Amino acid sequence: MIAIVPDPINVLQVVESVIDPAAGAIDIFIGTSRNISHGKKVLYLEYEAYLPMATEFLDRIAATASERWGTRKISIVHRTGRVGLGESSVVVAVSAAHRREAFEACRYIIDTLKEDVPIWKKEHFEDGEVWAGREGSTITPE
Amino acid sequence: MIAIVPDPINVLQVVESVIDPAAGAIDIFIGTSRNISHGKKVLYLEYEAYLPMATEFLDRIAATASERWGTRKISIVHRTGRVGLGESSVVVAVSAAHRREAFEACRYIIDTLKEDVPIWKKEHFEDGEVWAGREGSTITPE
Amino acid sequence: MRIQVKLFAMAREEVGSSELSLELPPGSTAQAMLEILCASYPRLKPLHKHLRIAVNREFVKPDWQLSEQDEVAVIPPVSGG
Amino acid sequence: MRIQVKLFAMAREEVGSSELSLELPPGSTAQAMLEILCASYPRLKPLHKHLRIAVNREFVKPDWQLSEQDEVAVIPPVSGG
Repeated sequence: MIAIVPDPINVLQVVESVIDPAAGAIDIFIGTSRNISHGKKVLYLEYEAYLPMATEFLDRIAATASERWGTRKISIVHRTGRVGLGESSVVVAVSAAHRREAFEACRYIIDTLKEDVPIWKKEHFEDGEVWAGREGSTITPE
Repeated sequence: MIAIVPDPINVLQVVESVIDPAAGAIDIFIGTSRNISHGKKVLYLEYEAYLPMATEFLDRIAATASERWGTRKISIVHRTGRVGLGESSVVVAVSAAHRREAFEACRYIIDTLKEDVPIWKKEHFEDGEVWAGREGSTITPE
Repeated sequence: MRIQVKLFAMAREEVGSSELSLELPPGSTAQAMLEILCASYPRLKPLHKHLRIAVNREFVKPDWQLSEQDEVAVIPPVSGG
Repeated sequence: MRIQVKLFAMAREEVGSSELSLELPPGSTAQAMLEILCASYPRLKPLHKHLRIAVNREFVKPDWQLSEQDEVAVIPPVSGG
């Protein structure tokens, strides 16, 4: 399941989508919105995506991870639009025969996603809003 | 939530138990039963635990991980008794401000659990049963 | 030649539109397009050196030659996840 | 002195019981207990070098001295997860 969706992500559904009888390990990464960023109170986040390019990139990242680590199943779901505090912006799930492959493939996917996939996050504060990664503001490590 | 339980693990409940307003990342590891082990068809698994010692060890592993990586919340739930194919034997969930800490702490917890915590797995095959790690049989990497 | 350019996130907001049409000399490169775009929309200039160009949903180098039927997009620093 | 010993997994199955009582000389070490146990239950012998001893829910070294009130357990190779 590779998808970019405007609605809340059903984490359980994403986990279930990678269950595989030959898998002994599943690693899941969930990105959630923090209540504080750059020392300021966050009200909510907003995500924008270049949909066709972002979807193609996610497909390709999953294919690369699958080939490199010999994983069983991979799902990546990223949300767009307004995301409230404590809600999930992205869920990555990887099943594999053994845990090393599941952990490393999952880490590779989220690292590469944050580096290259055309999706943008805007943080809304009480006194304004700022695009994460915008020149002059710190790019958050998340 | 640190627990060793005889009933199926509610994965969503474990994930929700580590949600934290200051966390931007959650990593979750799920151990599932594979249908093939040592080239033979597995019917089901059976786990046994030295309950008080195993629980104390899990508490301590979580405390060490929390201190070393400055994580937000940690949950570890391990199952005992009969575990059917595709079911979860263990779920580890770690929330942290950033993803590196969540991944590394989660990996440390499952690695240490498999090394030191007094829990045992027996694999039931069509033609018999074997304790994983028993002398003469290979210790499975999972 | 006439090129349709998609804009996202901070680039979209600075320009005030998610898509625009640029008249360029035939054979123009991605870099030339970006320079013309920033000249037309001075508010983009501080972002200029951070912008990447995607053609047909692939990042391209600055010397990539554009064609009229290309899907061209301006990609500011990404921050998904 | 009399020591209660808990047995788990393959050790429990080879002995046929999850707990037993052993009569040991006062001041016996964990290692001595294990040797007496394996002598009494020869089916444990192939496992002997793989067994760890826990006292009061902590792994101890072979030269650890046992006391009557200790919670003593024989820990075969673990395989949780």
